Order: sequence, then C-alpha cells, then structure tokens
Amino acid sequence: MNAESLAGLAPLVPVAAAALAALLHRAPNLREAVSLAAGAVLLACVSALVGPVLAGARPKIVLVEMLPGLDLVFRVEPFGLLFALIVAVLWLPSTLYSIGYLRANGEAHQSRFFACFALAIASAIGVAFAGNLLTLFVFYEALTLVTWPLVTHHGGEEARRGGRVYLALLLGTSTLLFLPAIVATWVAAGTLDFVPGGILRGEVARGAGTVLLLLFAFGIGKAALMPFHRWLPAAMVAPTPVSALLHAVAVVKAGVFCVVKVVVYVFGADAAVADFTPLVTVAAFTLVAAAVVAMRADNLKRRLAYSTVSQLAYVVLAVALLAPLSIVGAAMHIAAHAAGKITLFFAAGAVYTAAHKTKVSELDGAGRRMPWTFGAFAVASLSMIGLPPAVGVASKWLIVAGASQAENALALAALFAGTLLSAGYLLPIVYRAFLRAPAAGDAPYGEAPATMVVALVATAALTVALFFHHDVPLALARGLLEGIPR
Amino acid sequence: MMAVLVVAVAVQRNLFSVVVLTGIYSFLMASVLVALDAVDVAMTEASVGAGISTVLLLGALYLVRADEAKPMHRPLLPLLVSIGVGAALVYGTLGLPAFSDPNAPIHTHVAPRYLNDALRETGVPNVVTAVLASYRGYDTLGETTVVFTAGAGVVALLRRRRRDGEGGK
Amino acid sequence: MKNDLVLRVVAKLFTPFVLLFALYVQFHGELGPGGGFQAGVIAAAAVILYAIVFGLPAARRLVPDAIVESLMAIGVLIYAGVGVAGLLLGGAYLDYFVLDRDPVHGQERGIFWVEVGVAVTVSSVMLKIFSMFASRGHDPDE
Amino acid sequence: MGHYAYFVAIFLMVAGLYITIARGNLVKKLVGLSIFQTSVYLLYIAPGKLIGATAPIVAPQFTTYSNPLPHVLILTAIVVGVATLALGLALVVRIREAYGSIEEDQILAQDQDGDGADASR
Amino acid sequence: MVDHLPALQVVVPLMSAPVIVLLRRPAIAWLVATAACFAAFAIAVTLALTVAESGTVSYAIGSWEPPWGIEYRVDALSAFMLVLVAGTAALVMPYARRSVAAEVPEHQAYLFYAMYCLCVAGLLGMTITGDVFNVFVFLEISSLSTYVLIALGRGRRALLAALQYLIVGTIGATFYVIGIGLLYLVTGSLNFVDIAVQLEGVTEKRPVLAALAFITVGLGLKLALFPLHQWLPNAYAYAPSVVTTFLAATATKVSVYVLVRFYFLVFAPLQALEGVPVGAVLVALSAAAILAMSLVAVFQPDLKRMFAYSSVAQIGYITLGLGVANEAALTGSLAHLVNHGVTKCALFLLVGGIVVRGGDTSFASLAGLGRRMPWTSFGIVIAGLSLIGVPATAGFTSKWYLIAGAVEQGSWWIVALLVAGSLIAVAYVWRFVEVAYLAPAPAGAAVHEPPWSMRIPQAVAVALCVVLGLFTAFNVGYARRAVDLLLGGSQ
Repeated sequence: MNAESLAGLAPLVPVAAAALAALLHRAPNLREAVSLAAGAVLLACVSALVGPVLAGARPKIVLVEMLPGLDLVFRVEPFGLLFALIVAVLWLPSTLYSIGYLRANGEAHQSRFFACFALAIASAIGVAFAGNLLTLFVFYEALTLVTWPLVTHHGGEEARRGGRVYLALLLGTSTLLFLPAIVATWVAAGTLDFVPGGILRGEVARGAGTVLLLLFAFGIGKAALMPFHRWLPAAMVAPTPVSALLHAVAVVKAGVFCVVKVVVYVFGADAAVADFTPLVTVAAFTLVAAAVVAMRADNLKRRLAYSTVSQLAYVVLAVALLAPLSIVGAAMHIAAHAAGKITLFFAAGAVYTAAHKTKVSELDGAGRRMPWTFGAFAVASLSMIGLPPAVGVASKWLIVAGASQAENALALAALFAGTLLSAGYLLPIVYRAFLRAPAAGDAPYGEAPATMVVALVATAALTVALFFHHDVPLALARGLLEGIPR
Repeated sequence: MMAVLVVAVAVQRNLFSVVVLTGIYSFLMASVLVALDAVDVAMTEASVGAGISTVLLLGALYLVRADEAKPMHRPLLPLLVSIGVGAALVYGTLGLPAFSDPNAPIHTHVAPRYLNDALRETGVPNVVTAVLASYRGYDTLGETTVVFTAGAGVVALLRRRRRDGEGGK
Repeated sequence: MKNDLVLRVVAKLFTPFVLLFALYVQFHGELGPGGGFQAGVIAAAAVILYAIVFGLPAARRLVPDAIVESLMAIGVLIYAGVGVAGLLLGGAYLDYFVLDRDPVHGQERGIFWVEVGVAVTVSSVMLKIFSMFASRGHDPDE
Repeated sequence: MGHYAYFVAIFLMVAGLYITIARGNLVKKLVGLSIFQTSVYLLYIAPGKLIGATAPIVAPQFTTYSNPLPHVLILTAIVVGVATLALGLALVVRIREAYGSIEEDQILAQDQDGDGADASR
Repeated sequence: MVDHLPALQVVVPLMSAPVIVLLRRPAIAWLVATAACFAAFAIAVTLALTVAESGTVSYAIGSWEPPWGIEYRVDALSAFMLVLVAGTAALVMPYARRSVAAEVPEHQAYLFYAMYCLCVAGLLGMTITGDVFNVFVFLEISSLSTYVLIALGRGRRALLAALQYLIVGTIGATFYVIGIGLLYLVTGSLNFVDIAVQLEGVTEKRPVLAALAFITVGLGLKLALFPLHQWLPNAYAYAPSVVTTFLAATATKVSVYVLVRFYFLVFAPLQALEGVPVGAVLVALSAAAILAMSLVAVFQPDLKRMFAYSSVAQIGYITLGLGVANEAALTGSLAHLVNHGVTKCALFLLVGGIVVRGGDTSFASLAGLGRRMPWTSFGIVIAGLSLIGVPATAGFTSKWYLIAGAVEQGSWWIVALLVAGSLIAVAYVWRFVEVAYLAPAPAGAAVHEPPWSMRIPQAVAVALCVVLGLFTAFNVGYARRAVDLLLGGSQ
C-alpha cells in the first residue's frame, strides 16, 4: 500500500468509526470494540507513513478543487505526520478511558459521544495533513463544530453556557481574524500552499506582514493565546475524556500546530517578512499569567486548564523565537505536553469517578487509596515541569537552548518563571496525595475502573518512554527545518 | 382640470364619490389621449378606466360598505417622499427633447419602420394593431396572460365552497 | 330594479346591440381603432349590464360560470397556440409569416386569431371577476 | 409648450403616490395606486405626439403619424393596471371579511392583539 | 425544435397554467405542473450547455429582428439564472403535493398550481428576455401570481401581507416603467443591447440619471433592498411553505439579476455617469441590511420569520458585491445568488416539513425537535452552516470571493462587516440548535418525520448545500463566466 493511499485512508478510518458508532448504538459492546479497532488501524496507517516520510517522500492527494485554482489537498510532511502520530497514539487510550468513564458515570448519548469523538479525531488528522491554508481552515472549523456536541454533552444550562463561550470564541476568532488573514494571504501571494520557506517572502511589506502574523496568531483561537483563552476553562463542563481530548489530543494541539505551521510554511520563519517581537511578548505574558492563575485555582480541572494555556504559550513562544533549536523544541513540546497532559486529565477524571472529588484541597491522602492513579499523576507532573525521567525535559531544554541562541532575555525569563510556577501548581497536589493524611470522615474509596487505570498508566509510561526513545519524534520535528534560512 | 379632480379624490372621504370622481378622471384622461392621437389607448382607457374599474370599485364598495375613517395618518413623510419622487422626475424630464420634436430619438430610431412598413409587412393599416399583435405580439401574449392571472386569482380568492374553512374566516 | 319594466325592455333590446358593437370593434380592429381587448371589455360590459338589470342568476343562465372559467383559459391557449402553430410550421414562435403561403396573409390570419384569443380571455375574465364580486355579496357571512 | 405635458403627468403621479402611501384606507390606497399608474400614460404618450400628425392608422391622405409604439406599451400598461386593481379589490374584500375593517391601522392593531383572533391558524 | 428552446423555456410553463384551469382536478393539476417544471428545467440545462460551448444565443420572436421585435437572449448570465429558477421550480414540485394538500383548501389546489406555473413562467420570462418592456410584462405576471399565492396562505395575516406586497410591488413596477420610459425617450429603443448602443451617443445625462434612479428603486422594492424590504418578512412568514421556498430561492434573485443587467450592460459603460456614486450607495445600504437585518433575525420568535429576515440580510451580501464591483466581488455576488438560493430553498423546505407535521414554527414549540424530527433538524443545521458560510458549504464559496473582493479593494471595514455578518448568522442558527437539541422534548413526543415525497426534495436541497461548497464548477464557474461577460461590456 503506497504512501498516498495511506494518507488518504488515515482520515477515513475515524469517519468510518463514527458512522459505525452511530449505527451500532443498540449494541454498546460491539460499538466500543469497533472504536478500539479503528484506533489500532489508524495507528497502523499513520506509523506506516513514518518510514517513507522520513525517507523524504511527501505523499500528496488532491481531494477536490474547491474553488478555481484552490484545492482541498493533503500533503504529508514530517511535522504534520508528527501531529497525526500524536493523535493516533493517544486515541486508543482515550477510547479505552472513555469506555470506563462513560459507563462508570452512566452518561447518556454514548453513541453520539463516540461518533463525535471519532469525527474530532478525523478533523485533527485533516488538520495535520492539510496541504494548504484553505484545507487547514476547513478542518480547523470542522474540529470546532464536531467538538461542540461533546462540550455540551450534559445538556443543561451550565453546559449550554460553556458551549456558547466555546463556539463564540473559537468561531469568532476564526471568522473575524483567521479567515480574513487567509484571504489576504491569498490576494497577496496568489497561493495558499504550504511551501518550505514560506509564500509571503517579498509579497508583503514588513508592517503588513506583522499585522497578518498577529491576525493569524490570535485568529487561531485554539492556541489559546491571551486574551482568547477563556474557552478552555469554559469547556471544563465537558466530561473528563472530552477535556482530555480538547487539551491533550486534538483541539489545543491543532491550535498550536496551526500556529507553528503558519509561521514556518507561510512566513518561512523569516524575521524579514514580519516582526515577531509582539508575538513573543504576548506568548511570554500568557505563559506566566496563565501559570499564576493555575497556582491559585482550587478546582483541579480548572488548574489543569490554565496549566494548558501556559504550556501552549511555550510552543508559541518557542516558534516565535525563530531559532532552529526552539522551533524543533516547539514541535517536541507539542508531543511532550500531549502525553503529559492527557495523563493528568485522566487522573483527574479517575479521581472524580472513584471519589467524586473535584477540588485540590480534597485530595489529602488520595495517593494512598489510588496509588496507580497518583503515581501516573506524579510522573506526568515531572514531564510538565520538565524534570527527568520524563519527555518534558527534552522539549524544554530545546526551547531554552533556542531562546539563548536567539539571545532573547524576555523569553528566557518567562521560560524559567513558567517552569518554577508549573512546579508550584503541580507538586503540591502530589504532596497532598501522598504525604498528607486523609481528612477525617472521608468516605473510603479505591481505584477507578480498570480500563481507566490502564489507560492513564499507559500514557504515563509513554511520557517516560519518550524520554529515552525520542528519536522518531525528534526526527520528524527536525523536518520543520527544511527551507528555514540560517 | 384633471389635477383638480385628483385633489378632490385625495380629500374626499366618501368612498362612493371617490369612485365616481375616479371614473370622471378616467374619461378626461381618455379625451386627452384622443387629443394626443392615441385613439386606441383612449378607447381602452374609456372602457376600462371609466367602465370596468368603476364597476369593480362599486362592486367592492358594495361588499365592504365603509367610508374612510379619518383623513390621514402621519402625512408628512409620505408627502416628502412623493414630492421627492416628483422632483427626481422633473429633473429627469428637463433633459428630454421638447414636445413634438420630430427629431427626437423615439421618432427617428425604431418607430419609423412600423409606420412605413407595417401595412406592407402585415397588411394591417392600423399600425397600433400591427405592432400590438405582431411586431410586439409577445408582449400582448404576456398581457393576455396577466388578465388571465388576474381572473384566476380573483376566483382563487373569492370563490368559496359550502362547508370548508377557507382561510381568513 | 329587477322589476322596472322600462329598464328590463331597454336592457333586453340593448344587450344584443352592445354585443354587436363589440363584434364590430373586434373585427374592425385592423382598420380603425379597437381590437380584441376593447371588444372583450365591451362584450363583458353588455353581459354585466344584463346581470345588473336581471340579476346574477339570470346572467348565469345566459352564460354558465363553468363555461366562463374555461373560456378564460381557452383564450390564452388560442393565443399561445397560434405561436405554437408558427413553430410547427417551421417558423419562430409567434411567427405569422408561415401561417399561409403568402406571408402577408399569414400575418393577417395570425393577427386575427390572436385578437380573438385576447377578446375571449378579456371578456370572460371581466365577466368572471364581476360575477365573483357580485356573488360574494350574497353570502350571509358578515 | 415645452415640457408642460410632463409636468401634468408628474403632478398626477405625485398625487397618486401620495394617496397610496399616506392613506390608511385600503380602497383609497388602491384608487391612488391606479391614478399613479394612469399618470404614467401621459409620460409615454405625450412625447409620441407630433403636432399636425394623425393617429397611426395608415391611410393615403395622411403623411405624418404620431408614434404608435408608446400606444402599444400603454395599452399593455392599462391592462396590467386593471388586473392589479381587480386583485387588490378582491384582497380588500377578503380582508374586510376577516377583520371587519378596511382601515390599515385598525387591522394592524387587531393583529397586535395576538393570534387569538386568528381563528384559522 | 432545438433552436426554439428559448421560446419553449417560457411558453411551456405559461401554457400549462390555462391547461390546468381547464382540467381542474387537483391530482392532474399537480401532474401537469410537475411535468411543466421538469421540462423547463431540462430546457434550461440544455440552454446552459449550449451557451457554455457556443456562446450567446439570440432568438427573435415572431421572426421580427430586434430592436423592432422582441428578442430572447441567453448568455452566460441568464443561462445561469434560468437553471436556478427552473431547477428550484422542479425541485419544489414533488414536495408540493403533500405540502399544498396540507396548507391550501382542496378546491383551490388547481388554481394554486396554475398560479405557480404562471409565477415560474413570469420569472423565466424576466430572465431570458432581452427587451426592457417585456421584462415589465413578465414581472407583472410573476407578481400578480405571487400575490395570489401568498394570499392562499393560512390565516388572515396572509391576506394583509399579500395586499401590502401588492401595493409595494405595483409601486415598484410603475417606477420601473417610468425608468425604462425615460430610457426609451432618450434612445427610442426598448432592447437591452440596442439601448446600450444608443446611449453611447447620448450627451444629456439628466434623464439617464433619473432612469437609473427609478429603475434602481423600482427593482429595489421587488428585491427587498434595504430599506425597501418591509413587505418581505410578512409575505414569507404567512405564505404557504411551497411559495415561501420558491420565492425565497428565486423571486428576489431574478430582480437582482435584472438590476445587474442594467448596471453592467447598460449604465456601466457610460461616460455620462462618471462620478455617480452608485456603488458607494449600494455598499452603504447593503452594509446596513447585513447588520440590521441579521440582528433583527436573531430576535425573531418564529423560525420562518427568522429566516425571512435573514433573507433580507443575505440579499445585502449580493448587492454588496455589486457595489464593490471588482471581479472577485462580482463573482461572489453572482455565486451567492445560487448559493443562497439553494440554502434558503433547503431551509424553507425543511420548515415546511415541520409545518406539515407540527403546524407551528415558533421557537417555543420547537423544543426537542432533534428527537421528534431528527433528520429535519439535522438538515436545518447543515443548511444553517451553509447560511453562516462555514467552509465546505455553498455559503462559504461566495463569502470567500466577497471578502477577497473587499481585500483587493483595500476596504477592510467591508471585510469586518462580512465576517461580522456571518457571526450574527451563527447566533441565530445556533438559537435553533440549542432549542432543538439542548431543550427537553415535550413528554410523549415520538419521532414523526414528514412523508417521503417531501423528504427527498429536502435531502436533495441539503445535499446541494454541501456539494456546491465542494464542487464549485457550476456556481463559481458560471459566475466567473458571467462576470467576464459583465465586465467585458455588452457582448
């Protein structure tokens, strides 16, 4: 099976899974088996692509000429494949986890849930493989729309409000800023294809380029740059597996992915095309500010949400520095954060399922009752902070190296502050869980259902594994360096 | 003269007299048209404007049995609008060729063909008929269809069957 | 006024003449002023007069409603039919030249039938509209 | 002579339009409407007239005729006018039956009262 | 026969109307009407293909060559419109049988179909003719039939809506007649092309200006150009569903089309009109329409009314493109003629389905529609996305070009306006989504979809919303051809 057909097949797998999930809503077990199987197939497809792409192949398929001279097209390049790989790898544990979670909490509309979940995965793959800005935009919007039913899954007034904020911010930014930016690029450059070295060089004045850059950076609301980050906490009303999907797997990752992709393949990571200092500043600010908010949040999911905002800012900051090392670091951090953050959310969900606890302050001694869960939590925390033996250290080291390469003091300061703060908002949880005695009169509870535990242990293991064997992701991340001036 | 009548129509609130006035107005219009050599049009206007329309209006009045309640409401804006329209038209007509100017485009461009060749081409001395039924016969087909539409429409609106709740009652 | 003798007699005498005049207008249309439309209106007027004097039912006996309604359609069909005839005889739509070996006669023939169509539709429509208004009044629903 | 004919036409037009827009009485509106339409006739016919010419019926003893084309157009316009009038009146009759009034504002007031009165919904 | 297709295009539906009146039986009437509409559609497609390969077709009716006779003229632009009008007419007919049976008194049904055919014939005639006065005649045919069709709607409000429309419409038509009268007086001709030619020689600009104004206002009234739109919401809201669907998809569009013809083929080439800010005025009005009407739509208590107001806003998009008037923007507006036509067609078809089943379309009674009518609700969501202009739907393509046009022109406020408009559209589509999916369904509500005869046209229309967003050969492709025609001058 050649690379083109693999690239074409990959997005279809989750779509098919969604269709089946909708059809099989009478037979839950079969439905979930299908979802898992689809996950495996997708993983197979994507990893089968790694070899050829690293060998220099760039599989390309034109889906349809959507507008005259403007196609919907897939073109798989290393960075996109990296993102696709992340999505594919994490879909399996998420499904496993969702099965346990939904059953344990007796959620309604499970078929709708699995269908939308699969569609979200499909859209994410579409974003990853997009060969031009139009395609990217199409799947970006699709991702927003298919995740909305997941966010509002519970129905009810709270969910409705959360859903409103979610749609309003994501659609608002994408329509008001992202779309005009794309059209402007089209009018200026005459093309929207992702080309190594960018398409804007020499097409726009630097001032206009800067404006365009900011339009993109803020227009891609999924990257949650302040002040457009509010949708993330708002989306906390969703069931935990969805939060995991949003934060770790698909949505936010798609956001930063788009930012990196635009900076590298549209602007050519070239300071001559646009002035990147504003972006650096905003990212640095977001990084610190979000971390501070996370420190002061007592609701576990909320704390994790703001930690996500902060970690995303790492990526944007890294790529905005334009230093080769930091760009690679950005790509790596997407992977690292994905693995770590999904574990954290799984843990949070497990706690909720087993003990119905949502507040950090209630977690005293939880570690003794749920050793696996909090063991995983601890490992993931290390990764978040950037301590060995977890993958986080690798990406953060690259970013810092890049920052010093770029001799950007502001960035360096922000990075260190961020690291300390992340330690500050994660370690206390671990501390409470293991070293404090349970509060008196605390109803006894144990581990969450097996599927959930397995899932979260697996992802935690992944963070460690990636620390020791990160050659594949690193190689893919290096792909970004094709055609960057130095 | 017609102007006076129209004003009368505007102020008169007894609908019956309004209708009668309208009829007279149409007759005047018809005579003016004759003076302007538009005999066919005059004939039609007389039979339709003064004849059919009046009958219809009277029939309708007989059904609605009402007079105009109060003189008018918020008359200012409409007045301005109408006058604005009039002004625009005055502005437009000022640029038109003078009355009865034989070199005006309408006398030099398309019409001469009708006047010169209609008899030879269609064998009909009444050029109006010739143009109406042949040169621009398609318009007349449309016109007939309009009449038909109106007829069928009125039937659709006013016919009722025993024991069926037709809309509006 | 249904029982005013003078009126009734006058109307009886009058109606045929009006109809006659209508016919004159119709077929004199090629030469003098007039044509299908005017003729149709006048013919309708004649019947309407009759209806006013003798009452609607009488007029309905004179020309039944169903027939009137069909006539409305038939008139249009005559007109459009002439056009189709033009097509079938190899001309353009509404092409009268082909209606006869001699194109001018063709024109005359075409115009004649077209005018007939107009007259039929117009008269029947006017009549129908009048009778609709009139009959609406008789329903005791106000 | 000049544009006298136009100005007459325009005056009639303004008056008709005014009656149509300003009056609340539906029948009156329709009357105004037909006056408005009628006024257009002059706008077309008057320029077609040539002084010293005759009606466009070809006969050996005449040489100049007035322009027949406007006449044709206006014939059509008249027909359209009466057709519209008939439909309009039919509607007015129905409205009178449905609302018991032919004054626009009274009718609107009734609809403000909500669909309660709106039996056939 | 093939050379006579232009004539048949109009004559077929036109003649089917009297035939229906003769036959009277509702079932037969429906049959005849359906046959006529599909025939018209086939003819339209054939014509479009002919034009695509062999260029503009001119047909002299009665063999009287223009400007003495009436010319039928099929070019890239009119062929495009013919397909839209005839296509919608055909698509709606299978749906009509049940819908009409549910909403129109049985003994009036045959008249309903007759009126429908006349309306179709009128619109097609307006589109295809090359003679300005002939446009008026067919405009009146379509208008008169439309008034009746609206009045046949349920409830007495339909009557008032119809009368208001009749008055407004007649004023509009008369304005149009005045406008072409002025043109006739300065050119002596009634043929589009010939007028354009004659006008080249006209130095006196006042009558032409006045003509421009009167034609704009006259057609503006018919196409509900803000602020001349007041008649539209009531008309759409109270007319029978079939009528609403057909009108929303075609009637206003045809008036836009006629306006386009006048602007770009008659007036645009004139030096006499240099410096007349037609475009600016149009843009301003459209901007107002998009913002104001979208906002009004958000607060409508009734689904049908909401979409009616959104129609006015969407027409704003079209006229906006005409105002900006560079290649991209024009492509956008012309494409939007079709895209919005299809979208609104789908939406009103679906709403009609709700009427047949539930009767009421007020938001209050739509709670939990997602459970009671899953397919209908889903369809409304998809079509709604197209209304918003979400990528990969029909609505997106036209907005894309409109934005591109604005960017080219460098007027960023228009870009902001366009996207803001879509955002407001999000707001009102979303209202439906929340009511249909997040509000609990009334107790004991079972799944109750409309009959298949209605669901298939609905499905087709909804599918088109997506297909036209992905395969843009028809809407965008033809729009570009038409734009070349328009900007290339009158040939």
